[in-house]
Amino acid sequence: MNFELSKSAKARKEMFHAIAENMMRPISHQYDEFEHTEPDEFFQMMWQASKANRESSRVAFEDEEGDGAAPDSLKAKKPSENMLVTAIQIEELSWGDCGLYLSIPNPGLGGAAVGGLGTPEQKKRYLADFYDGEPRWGAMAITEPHFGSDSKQVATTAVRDGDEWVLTGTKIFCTAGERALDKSDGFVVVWATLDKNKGRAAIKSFIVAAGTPGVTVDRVEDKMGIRASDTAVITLDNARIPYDNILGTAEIIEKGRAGFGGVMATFDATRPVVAASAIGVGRAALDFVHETLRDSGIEIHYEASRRQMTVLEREVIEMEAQLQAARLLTWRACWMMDRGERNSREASMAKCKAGAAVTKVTQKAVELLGPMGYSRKYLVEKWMRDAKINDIFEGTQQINQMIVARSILGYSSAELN
Amino acid sequence: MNFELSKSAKARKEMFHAIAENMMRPISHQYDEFEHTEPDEFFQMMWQASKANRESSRVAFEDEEGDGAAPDSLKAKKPSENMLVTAIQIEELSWGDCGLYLSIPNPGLGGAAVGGLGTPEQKKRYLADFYDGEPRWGAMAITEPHFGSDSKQVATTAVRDGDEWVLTGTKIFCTAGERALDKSDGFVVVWATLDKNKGRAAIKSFIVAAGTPGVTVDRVEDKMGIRASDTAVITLDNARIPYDNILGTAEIIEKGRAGFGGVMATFDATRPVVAASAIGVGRAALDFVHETLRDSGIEIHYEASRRQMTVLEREVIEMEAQLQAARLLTWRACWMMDRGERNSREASMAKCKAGAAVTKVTQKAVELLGPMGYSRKYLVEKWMRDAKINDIFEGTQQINQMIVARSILGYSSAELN
Amino acid sequence: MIDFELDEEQQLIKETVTAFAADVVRPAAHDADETGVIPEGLVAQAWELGIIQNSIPEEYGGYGSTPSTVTGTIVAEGLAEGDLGIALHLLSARLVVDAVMHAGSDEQKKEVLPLYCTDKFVSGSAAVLEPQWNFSLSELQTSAKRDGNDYVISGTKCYVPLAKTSPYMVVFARGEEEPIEAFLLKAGTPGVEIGEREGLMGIKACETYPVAINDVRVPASAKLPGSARGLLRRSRVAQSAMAVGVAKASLDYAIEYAKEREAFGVKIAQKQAIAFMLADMAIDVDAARLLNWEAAWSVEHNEDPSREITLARSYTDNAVMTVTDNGVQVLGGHGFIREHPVEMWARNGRGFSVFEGMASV
Amino acid sequence: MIDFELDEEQQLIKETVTAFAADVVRPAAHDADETGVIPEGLVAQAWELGIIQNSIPEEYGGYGSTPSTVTGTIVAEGLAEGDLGIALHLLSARLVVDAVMHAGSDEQKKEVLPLYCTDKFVSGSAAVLEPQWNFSLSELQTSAKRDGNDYVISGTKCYVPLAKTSPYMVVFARGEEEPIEAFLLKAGTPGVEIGEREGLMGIKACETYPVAINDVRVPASAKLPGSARGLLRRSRVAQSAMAVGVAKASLDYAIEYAKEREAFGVKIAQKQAIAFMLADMAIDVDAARLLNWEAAWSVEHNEDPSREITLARSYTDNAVMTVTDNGVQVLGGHGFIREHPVEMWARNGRGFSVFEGMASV
Repeated sequence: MNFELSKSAKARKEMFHAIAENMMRPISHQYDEFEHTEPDEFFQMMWQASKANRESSRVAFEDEEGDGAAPDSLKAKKPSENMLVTAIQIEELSWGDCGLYLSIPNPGLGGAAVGGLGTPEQKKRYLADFYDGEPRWGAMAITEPHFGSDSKQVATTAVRDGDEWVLTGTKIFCTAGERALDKSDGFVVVWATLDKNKGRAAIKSFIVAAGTPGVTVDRVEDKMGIRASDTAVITLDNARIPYDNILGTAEIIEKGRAGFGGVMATFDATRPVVAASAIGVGRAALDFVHETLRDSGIEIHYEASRRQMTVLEREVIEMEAQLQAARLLTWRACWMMDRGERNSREASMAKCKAGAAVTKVTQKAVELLGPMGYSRKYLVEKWMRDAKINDIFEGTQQINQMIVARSILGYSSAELN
Repeated sequence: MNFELSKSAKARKEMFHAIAENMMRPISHQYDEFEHTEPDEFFQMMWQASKANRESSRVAFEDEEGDGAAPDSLKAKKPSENMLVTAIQIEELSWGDCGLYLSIPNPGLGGAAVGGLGTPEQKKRYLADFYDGEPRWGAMAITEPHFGSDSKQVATTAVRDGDEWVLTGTKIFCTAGERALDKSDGFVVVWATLDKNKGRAAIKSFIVAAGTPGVTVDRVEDKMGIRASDTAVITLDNARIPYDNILGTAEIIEKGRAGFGGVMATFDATRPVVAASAIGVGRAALDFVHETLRDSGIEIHYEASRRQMTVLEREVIEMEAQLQAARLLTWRACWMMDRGERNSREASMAKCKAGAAVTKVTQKAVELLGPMGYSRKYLVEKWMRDAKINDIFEGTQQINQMIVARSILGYSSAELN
Repeated sequence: MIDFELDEEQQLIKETVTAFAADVVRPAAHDADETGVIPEGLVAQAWELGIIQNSIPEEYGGYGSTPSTVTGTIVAEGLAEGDLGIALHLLSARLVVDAVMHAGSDEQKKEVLPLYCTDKFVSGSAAVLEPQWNFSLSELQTSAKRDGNDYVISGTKCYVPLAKTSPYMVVFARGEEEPIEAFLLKAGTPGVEIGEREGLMGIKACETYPVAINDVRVPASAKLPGSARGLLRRSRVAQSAMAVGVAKASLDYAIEYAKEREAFGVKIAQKQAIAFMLADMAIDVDAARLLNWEAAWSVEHNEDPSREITLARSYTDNAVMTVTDNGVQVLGGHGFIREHPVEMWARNGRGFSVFEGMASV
Repeated sequence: MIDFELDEEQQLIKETVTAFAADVVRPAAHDADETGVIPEGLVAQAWELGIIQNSIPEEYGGYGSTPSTVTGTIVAEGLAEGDLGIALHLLSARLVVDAVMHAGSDEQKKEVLPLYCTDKFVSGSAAVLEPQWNFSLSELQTSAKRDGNDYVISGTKCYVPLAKTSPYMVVFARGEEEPIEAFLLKAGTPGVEIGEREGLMGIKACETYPVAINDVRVPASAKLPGSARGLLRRSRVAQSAMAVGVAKASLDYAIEYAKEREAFGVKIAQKQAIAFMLADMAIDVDAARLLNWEAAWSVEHNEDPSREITLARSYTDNAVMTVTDNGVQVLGGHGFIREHPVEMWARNGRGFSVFEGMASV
């Protein structure tokens, strides 16, 4: 048992904290206030850093951000701490700005899918040379207007036509979708069904490159928070892509990791990452509370008598406890993945706790700071707006409760739904 | 709009408070500590008081305790405050001791059923002369070992045999069951089915008098709280009762108030009563907290600055707010019933809130009072133990959430379950 | 005798306001939040309802209904159910009118009230909050010192609504005799510096400003002779009623959405996790409303309504945040998109404990 | 490097203790709670596990494992999962042994430790809490005053476990030099009056007593020279681990019950309201355990572990009450009947914030 970060993890933490503090915080307010504008300078800096990092280090930068780490570490034989370090880095970046973190040019969730399910050729084509040239984005398009969590409802169709797939449908909630398709030479991994009557097994994912005729970014959503991040609505109208752009087999297989289950398993890697991001936002708010109190000469006494504690002290301690609970659950989920252990339950526990805790923590921070908390002059109110999405995406709190419940009860999705 | 009790309500409140303070509190600890013993003196006093009251007042005492009040006031044309006054009285009695309140010799829920569904003959036979002679109890037996909230699962059978019904089955959670059957010349209203294949419509209730051969009180449960109240397990083994002892029609009618729906409607009257009882327990704990603080020279300042408030002040204010929320919801449910308005939603809201709030309030009271709160030298820990049942009986918190949800969503039980 | 029924006049007002909120205010809410501008036509239309004029005695040109805190809460809840920011704008006149009616001298009444009885919207303003994280009403930093026949007021205020356009502003300050005193300042009083419009998380439709009060000298007659504490109590109750309106809006929207939206083959409202959340929200809204009614009633009938007000605020401040947060949760990802109003209600809902000023009176 | 894995020895201890708790402790829990008596055979059997002896160095007759706070939390959680009252009884020796090992002088070690290395159960006792509602560890009323070569201790204690039968009692008092000092008192020290066994809401299996300490004079050598604050920190962590054990017991029982019990045609665990409640309980148990592990680890590795301990306590004290209360709720009416242990766990669960003494160190 050990609760100290390794030296290298500490070093990564510091490095990413420096990025967060020096490159993200200074522009955080601006790209929240002016939604749908592009922090080009930040993108360039991150892009150059990623390139440099990629060239100099064994572990690719994009892998460290969770894109490809998951499948790799699942296969890993000897314990690494890739996933844990990923969580730590993402906590730091999200401490800087959660919306900007989600906007960093990289292969993103789309890249993770290619890394996990792609053929060597696909990986080579879409990942190997990703960092060549100008900043690019990869994205993932799952959700459609008529469904949210119930992803077996995918209605976007993929029909084979000779050497091509023809995709038709509408996708929403596609993070970085506009940047991937319209603002860079990126790609989006689109979920579509080969046969609506065959349910989950017929759902496949397809790589759709920027510039594909028939693909339109209809709209970029106005959001409550994480406004620096683009959330696109994408229409595919008889969009033709090469036959080779399907991820995995074109066969409709009912069971196993090659099928829908495999797709769902990527959540085991992405949920702790979202949890870590949530924790970063919560910590930003808590740090600001501590700082403000310190400026007023108030230190939190962790061993004060509970009877004499002010409401303020008690609240701050409870906020910290919630955040630390979420962090340890998240680290455990990462640690298990690093050891090659299946972590669906733990990943959902972490995500569920982190989403709920950080929503509460940031709401409390606004309350505790009163007129300062509610003012857009400071970032606390922004963090409250940023936090809430973490209680929703990559599975709502309720979806994650469901997964935890099924796991502890030993129930199938037919038994508990 | 008016938030002041009427003069007569205030007078009743004071009278019942005096009973609570002088007759219940002094023996509260004893009948909690020595479970399954009989507070005979208290019973005699209450019995004599009821008799006297019954003779002197227009409104029968047992009606005021909710037994018969519901159906009467449902029918009432002009607004009365019977039900509201009932709630106020029960809050006082439960402030005294919730277990003892539930043990007061009276026709109880069984009497309410006879009053609501009985023929004039049945009412005359079981209610009119109820207060003659020695203390007696009426009780209601619904639950069985294999079901709780899902009362359509009644498996106790009633088979007609000439002039008699033959009842067979086991009943649990029968409040005052032992007192009604073994310790007095009382009666129990037993739910049984005429035909297991016909579901709810076939469930009828039957008056089973003390001394009926084949009826045994198997056990009186050891409980967490309300230990003065007897909770009996009753076996009916070919118990024969007169044919006339069925309440309502022997026909199996699918819909309407004559059928199962009518039986369920009694909850509209009993739930606010349970809520009021819960509030009494919660207030007992809160009053004790205030008193203890006052003895230490601490007054709660309702207009203190939130920033300077101690945790203690904040907690006490939140406890009071929860309790008052529950009280107003309860009063509203009663007020509607007094006006002859249907109040199922409001009754469930009151019960749901009161059960949950009082559980929390009493748990907090124990916490705030530390070593005093947890000690059996004082009654706070008892009130915490007493409180919890209010979150459970007459519909658990979850059942009441369900009813509220159906009501606000306009859903049937088939649509939401 | 306990009675939860609105009287006929209250019922009429409720229906009028609720209809106006639904038909006129709600449709304007999204754009007002985004742009910070409330359509003038809407404001004029609202003025025609006569809410403010109604509460002013006939001798000052009003319609002369008895001003009632209970009626006030009904109006506040109703309008805020339409939109909080717009409601705050429309009801801003109350900040001045109620202050003068309840705590003003005869001269002040004669000077001020007729102004609010014309057929054109006139706003009002009040300077209460101060820009410290630990702002507390009971420890105002803004001070008022007696100097001969004058008072000299100094301090910095924030969240001052409609400061730029209102003919009067009521300024709350720590006095020498009372911990809280209120002064009626005319627009353009020298030394009152109104800063740039503030940016807040919510209530974006309603303009608010920081106001610096630099040794502002006012005659003794500018002081409101009545109880400043009483005024703040009334405004705490009115705010609380608005919180109920916001929560109610979110609850109803979430109910409708949950009944429309399908997942896993049923409407999401048919899932216990969602249905029970909605039930708890409904209970919170009803409980908060009843507590607020009791608080409003107590302001009029009890010598010291502080307990009732504090219980109502304590409950409602928590409830409005929980309910509006759950409103977002029920809509899931769609709740996070500004196309739906639930995220705005969560932002607005968070404000109440802030306006409460970490404090009471 | 972050690592959540128990080492081999810890794993072994965990398995041993968990098995003993399930096979021996749990079956005895109900009757021990009802009667207040723990079977002697059980106590002897537990002693044979060597938990206490194991932590004592060989030079004093123990088995000489490195005493570890982490291992301590594993043992405490495991036994408390069987039964809290019995666990407190079985582990009472620690109150003396740990105190002497961590804060005792060589003489005290030599005197006391060998006593706890025999093959017969020996209990220990500690007097910490005091009978005031507002008891606070940082403001002990019991005082210790230096008088020549002696200390004079006065005060009233409560919740003192096994006071009647333990050869030693560690008494915590407000000192003249330090706010908290600890003294090792032998059984029978004149002036120490042990009252009637207390009746508490929970932990009924474990005897506790009020203890009056009437100007008790002890030699200076009775003072534990090490940090009394450090001792209390360790005991806060151990208690917290027990809270996790109690919560875990309730969670597992509720899961089993919910999978057995039918309502409305399905198992109640198949209803979201119950299933999601169980999920939240499971998350709370895991989160509390991780926080406690971190706190225990910090006691050994951090200079100042107060933050970690306080976060763990804050979370766990809340979690154990919520989880055990929900344990009752899942069982509904059956949860209220003493036939099922969930109500006992709720009573036991409520104790932790009380033992925490409204306070920290």
